[in-house]
Amino acid sequence: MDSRKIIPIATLLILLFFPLIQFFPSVFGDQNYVIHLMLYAFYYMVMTSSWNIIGGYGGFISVGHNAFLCIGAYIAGYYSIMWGVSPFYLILLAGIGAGIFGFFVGLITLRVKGPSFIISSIALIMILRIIFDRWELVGGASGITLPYNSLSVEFSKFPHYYGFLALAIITIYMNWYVRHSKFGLALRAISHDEIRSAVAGINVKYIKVTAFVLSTFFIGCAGAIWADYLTYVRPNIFLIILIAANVVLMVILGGMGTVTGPIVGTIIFIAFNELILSYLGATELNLLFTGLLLVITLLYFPNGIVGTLKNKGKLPRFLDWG
Amino acid sequence: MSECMLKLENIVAGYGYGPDIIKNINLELNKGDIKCIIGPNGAGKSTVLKAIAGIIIPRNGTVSFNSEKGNLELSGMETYEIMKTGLCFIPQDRSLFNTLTVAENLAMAGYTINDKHDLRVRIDEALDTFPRLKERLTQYAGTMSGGEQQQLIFARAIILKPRVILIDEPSLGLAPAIVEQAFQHIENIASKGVSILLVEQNARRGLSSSNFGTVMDLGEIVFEKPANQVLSDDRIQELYLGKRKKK
Amino acid sequence: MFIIQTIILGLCLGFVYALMATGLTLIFGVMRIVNLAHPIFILVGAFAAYYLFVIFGMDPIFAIPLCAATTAILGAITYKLVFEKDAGSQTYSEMTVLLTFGTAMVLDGTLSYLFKNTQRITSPPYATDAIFIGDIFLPTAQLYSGLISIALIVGLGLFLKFSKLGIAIRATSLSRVNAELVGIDVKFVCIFSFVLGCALAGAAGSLVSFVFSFFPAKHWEWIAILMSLVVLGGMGSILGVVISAAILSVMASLVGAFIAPAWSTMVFFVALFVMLLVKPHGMFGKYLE
Amino acid sequence: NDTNASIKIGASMPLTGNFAVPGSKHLEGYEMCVDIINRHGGWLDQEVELVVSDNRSDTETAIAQYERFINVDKVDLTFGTFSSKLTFPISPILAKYNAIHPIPSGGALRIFSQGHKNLFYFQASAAEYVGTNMVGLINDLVEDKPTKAAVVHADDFFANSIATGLLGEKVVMPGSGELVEDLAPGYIRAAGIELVYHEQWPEEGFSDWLVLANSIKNSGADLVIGLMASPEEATQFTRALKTVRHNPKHILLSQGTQKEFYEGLGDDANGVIIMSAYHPKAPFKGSLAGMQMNNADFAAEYHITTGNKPDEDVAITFALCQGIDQAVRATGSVDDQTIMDWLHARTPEDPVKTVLGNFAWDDRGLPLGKSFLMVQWQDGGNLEFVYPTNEFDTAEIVDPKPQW
Amino acid sequence: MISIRNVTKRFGGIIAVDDSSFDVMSSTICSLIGPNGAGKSTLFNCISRVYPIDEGEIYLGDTRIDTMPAHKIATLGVGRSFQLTRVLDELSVTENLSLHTAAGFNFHLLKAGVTRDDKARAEQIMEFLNITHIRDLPMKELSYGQKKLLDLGSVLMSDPSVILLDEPAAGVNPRLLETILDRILVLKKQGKTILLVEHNMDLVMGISDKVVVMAAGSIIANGTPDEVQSDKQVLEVYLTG
Ligand SMILES: Nc1ncnc2c1ncn2[C@@H]1O[C@H](COP(=O)(O)OP(=O)(O)OP(=O)(O)O)[C@@H](O)[C@H]1O
Ligand SMILES: Nc1ncnc2c1ncn2[C@@H]1O[C@H](COP(=O)(O)OP(=O)(O)OP(=O)(O)O)[C@@H](O)[C@H]1O
Ligand SMILES: [Mg+2]
Ligand SMILES: [Mg+2]
Repeated sequence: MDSRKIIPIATLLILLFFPLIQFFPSVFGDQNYVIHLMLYAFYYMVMTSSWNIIGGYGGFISVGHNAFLCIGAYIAGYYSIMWGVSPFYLILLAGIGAGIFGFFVGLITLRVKGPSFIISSIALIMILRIIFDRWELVGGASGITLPYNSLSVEFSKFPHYYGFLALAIITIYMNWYVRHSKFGLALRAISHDEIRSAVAGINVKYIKVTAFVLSTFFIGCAGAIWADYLTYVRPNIFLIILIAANVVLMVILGGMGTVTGPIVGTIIFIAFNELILSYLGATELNLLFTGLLLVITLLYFPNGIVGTLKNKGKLPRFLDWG
Repeated sequence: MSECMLKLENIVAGYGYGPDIIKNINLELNKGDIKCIIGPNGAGKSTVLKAIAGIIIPRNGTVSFNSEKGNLELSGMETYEIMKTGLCFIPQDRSLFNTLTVAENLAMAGYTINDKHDLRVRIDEALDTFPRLKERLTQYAGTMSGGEQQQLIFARAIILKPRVILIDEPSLGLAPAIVEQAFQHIENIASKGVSILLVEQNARRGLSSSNFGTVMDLGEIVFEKPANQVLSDDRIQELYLGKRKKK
Repeated sequence: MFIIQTIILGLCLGFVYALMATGLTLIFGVMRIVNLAHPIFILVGAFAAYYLFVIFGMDPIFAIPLCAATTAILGAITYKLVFEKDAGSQTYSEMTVLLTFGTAMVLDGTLSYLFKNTQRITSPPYATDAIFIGDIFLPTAQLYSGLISIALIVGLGLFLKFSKLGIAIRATSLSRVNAELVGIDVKFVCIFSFVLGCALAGAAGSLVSFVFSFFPAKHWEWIAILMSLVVLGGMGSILGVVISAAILSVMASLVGAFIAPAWSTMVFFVALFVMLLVKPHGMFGKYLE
Repeated sequence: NDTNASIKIGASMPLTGNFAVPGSKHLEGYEMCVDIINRHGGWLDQEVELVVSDNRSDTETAIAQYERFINVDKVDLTFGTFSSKLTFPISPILAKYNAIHPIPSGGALRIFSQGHKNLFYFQASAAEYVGTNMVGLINDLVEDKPTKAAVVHADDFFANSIATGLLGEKVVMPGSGELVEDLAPGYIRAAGIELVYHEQWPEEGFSDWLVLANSIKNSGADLVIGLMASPEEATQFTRALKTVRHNPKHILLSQGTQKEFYEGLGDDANGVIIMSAYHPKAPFKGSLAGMQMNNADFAAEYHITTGNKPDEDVAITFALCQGIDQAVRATGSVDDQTIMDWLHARTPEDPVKTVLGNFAWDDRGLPLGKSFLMVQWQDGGNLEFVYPTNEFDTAEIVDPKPQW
Repeated sequence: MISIRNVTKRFGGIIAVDDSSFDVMSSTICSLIGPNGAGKSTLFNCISRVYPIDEGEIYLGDTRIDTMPAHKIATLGVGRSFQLTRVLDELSVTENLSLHTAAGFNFHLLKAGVTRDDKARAEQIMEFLNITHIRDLPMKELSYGQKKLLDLGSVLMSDPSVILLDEPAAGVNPRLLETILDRILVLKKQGKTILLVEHNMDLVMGISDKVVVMAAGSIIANGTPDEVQSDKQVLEVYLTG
């Protein structure tokens, strides 16, 4: 076996067993925050990887993908209270709901490309924001509160940890799959010239919308788990531009249109944020540094870390998944 | 005997950080000459023209241009500066202002001409040469047929009255009648003392209007001869021109 | 009466929005830069106006040139640092969205750090005044800023249409390579129009300073609205932006007055979606295959 | 804990974003208080360190930061943040870790109806009950009583809650629909005033103030109640009322005691009545770091360091910190449970004494027997007390509000 | 095989194609010639439904295709090249080719990636067009002629039964052109129907079974090469000045 297989498998095993250290607080101390950070990273990996499908391969840069996160969270939140079940049982439902919503949004917004599309994605968040703020059924601007799970503090994050881990693995696999399928090839072709692609026999609309739905589905699923984690669903948690901006930044940092790029980008971004946090505290400067990171990456690594290393032929083998 | 208008010495150029596409190109263009570069696809013909026009910057070598204000070293100058010195470049991919009308495109062509009346006269001259354009003054350039666009581009060279014109495939996509006109016009312009460097895949036609033929392959000049010699050289025929089809 | 009054209020605001969005559409038109940092340049202008007012007692309207100069300089620096490098590359438009987003974050962070997130508003005497014509009133702040906006936009339009530099700007906006081939100094034109756009932002900023209250994070609220106007008008079309700003502001006021204020901004976004459905390239967007 | 280490208090504040203004002022109160404590020997012979994070007015960030305080910074105590919006989501987290959660601003009833035992609210009463004072003032002090009221408010957690009380709506838990309290018929209707206009504006990005003011004018309301999330909104709103020349008998606002309000309005502020948790002239007695720290002392101290009068946003957090200080000194411990037990044991007779007055709490964490103060801007930028009249000296109310 | 019936296409005030009708028999080469701006490319665009037509009908065999979306028409076996080359900039030459394989017409989510057959086929075509050395270059880095060749390659790749070629010879080196010509003749022998727009008269007259002449949107002549060449009107508008 080569490093290309060993390293991911080893990482996966470590991740699977990592939370168990919580059973030995005397040896390892309380690592709740580390677990929080890790599940936070998985959560973002789900978003970046699914964003990558439509944004990286399809070239439709959406800075409003958190709209679907919000839909997923609301579906899970609302029905879990209504039916008295844990949002975990509603993950699929949330995903499907977000996917259906994505389908209709995609039909409209995917008609345009480039800047117009980007702006329409921002507008989408704004519209949802106004609607959810006024929608009394789901608590209006105050949102929905969910009960905390009944696990004791040390273990209370386990469900979310494993939930996000599983979801992340599935989305990353999906990403890999799309990259290597003809579907992905068609998607990349569309990102360059739709007419040319149509004449080559590609059903442009079908491919675009399917890719969009696919990416919104996973984000919707993530929304359900995240809702349970926060125990709180409110428009202004989910519907702010900054979330989507972070997602986009992570993908660009790692490398758009690559399989490992979103993963690498997510890890680096979250680590960078923690670093700033522990050295500078959370201040206005945080925003400044995040912005700087974005600008510098774009200027000097327009293809992202994975992309740039790959172009130079210096990408470690275990990161080279196409 | 006649003065040298454009001289390339040891030009090496390529794109981005990629390999050298053209290697050690030496070329001279005398006043009133038409020189035609031919060669297989991807030989680097367009790259030579781009290097002269400053679209890509040569990695090595010098380009000297005999402008009105004396001898100029072009390599290193910005494209727009080069264009102001009296050199005109007509690229291969028909770049026009697609969303400007034909009239506006013509006006833009004369951007460097400050005398309004003079500009008017020159535009009229161009319109007389290409009556089709006259009918379509208000149409967007981008919506015209391939050949019409080619005419519009060509009108630019007429308006500018430059000292040297670089043309990349002037006959591309033109109907036979227009091809004839185009080459006649090139010859006309040259007879007024303008030097023309021409890249052409329609090699026979290109060469028959030129006084020199240059053959390029794999980024290098294979050889250079008076045009009629190139046309009659059997080896070149076989390698680059193809055998002539009988009607 | 009430309806007319509401329409008037909407119109006045509309022209201010139009000015705020004009620089944006200009920069997009010429350089294909979707300048998400534009709103924060407006804010910088507003801050300049605020301090000129507080420290020197300078009327924001007279401060317009100074505010414009401030943002122009800042714009020039930003352009040099951020945008020059990749100008003209293939995916430039998409890239710049992200670049400007980053720039906005940096500027926002800096402003918050320097000025803290206190809300400010300048209060020249006319800020809360109104001219009454019978029952109808024209709020002076909005009236003045609307008129000045119109004047600036018309001035810009004339400049672009008739001056040689204006024509060069338009040509560059269509094709960089060709502009260069006809002898236009594209680099200069780009910087110039970027700076011009930023200066307009500064001018808008000083008007905004007495119309809206502002704080460093305020610009996020403007982005979506201004962008919608730009897309609706057809990206790059100044006339389009003015018309859509005027119409939509009036509609927003009507919605605010007759349905609920909370729904009023919805007008901008719903209009955007409707436009994408019927005419994806905006009111005056030119689209060629 | 080894003795050299400091005692850490975690506070995540909105220093940027929407709530930056009040958030920064809240922080000022905390910092000033901790400074004073440290100048006088700290707590339990250890220095007190305030660990602050900016949560950008963002819920998710706020949650993460409290997690971080507890798990990474290992803080000994936690202080609450600004606004109901941020307080609500962090309350279950702090409850889960059984960490004390003293709340400076976050008075929505729903926060206190979750059954958490670690909450201590450091303002007058739950937002839903604020209306009593507003309407009480009209009933008790105003000669020519207004008959038509317009209630407009931000779509903000806190403002919505006040409006709920004024209008007499039901408070329910969202999603489950579980009834928390039914406030019918509402303070306005109870006072015999007709509600002619009621509207909300969105929490962020609202700018059509003139349209709103014009609609109020159009409704003919002679009592305007405006509930806003920030002083700036109060400024904008009042300016708009003036611009459209609407002259009600009274304007009551929930924000606007700050100097920014006066700066933005000048003498147009005269006559505007504002509810406030605090007033520099209120003769409240209190202590800090084992010494006397009455409201007057606080105001003086604040004036020395900043040259300004303190406003409510600073005073509230200062008071909160005072309360905890007293608990730490009384119990000699910084253990959460010990302190909470001690605070719960307070009664109106044996209260915690702060610059905001005395505090003792019910089970839910709401203060017992406290009411909001009503203040009015009077000639030349003076903020005068006008209501309630039974606690201490008040100034004469300007009635009705002068015409613009 | 293809039947154009009374097709009209307008752009604003310009009538690009004006009530034109003609048929192309299967397994023949039909050339469409005419002055610049006659409407030849527009007609192509109408057949492959890059543009919807304003009036008239287009049939492929017995199926009416002018109402179908572009990708459907391609699936029916109509392949085309573009005059001003449209290529997918960032994709490599190989990827561009694989996109056009017949299997590629079913872009189902769960279908596997590029097959070995596809690759072999792509390899063959690159060899034929003399572009193997640029196999992995992204399209945007090719010379004009190379792009043009690749465009032709993509058409060959999808193995369509009807091939529309818009000026395949423009910008292509004369020597290579001969090989291409031979290939086109082979395709014809295999039973493909070919519709060709070209300004290179040697080429057109050499290989066409039928020549249709357009001018100003209308068909002005229609017949064998010899007939057309001797047509006075054609001579006037097209061949000489
Ligand atoms: N999208 C469009 N909008 C407006 N007019 C157009 C459009 N496309 C083509 N035209 C016009 O239609 C006419 C026919 O154009 P077309 O491209 O079909 O010509 P063509 O016969 O292919 O010419 P050429 O041999 O030069 O390529 C031209 O006059 C052109 O200006
Ligand atoms: N933008 C570019 N980036 C990288 N490489 C390029 C670029 N443009 C051209 N090349 C490479 O340079 C070589 C020469 O290209 P050039 O355009 O000069 O050829 P040409 O001789 O003009 O061919 P043609 O007759 O096909 O136009 C080609 O092999 C091509 O791959
Ligand atoms: Mg070339
Ligand atoms: Mg054509």
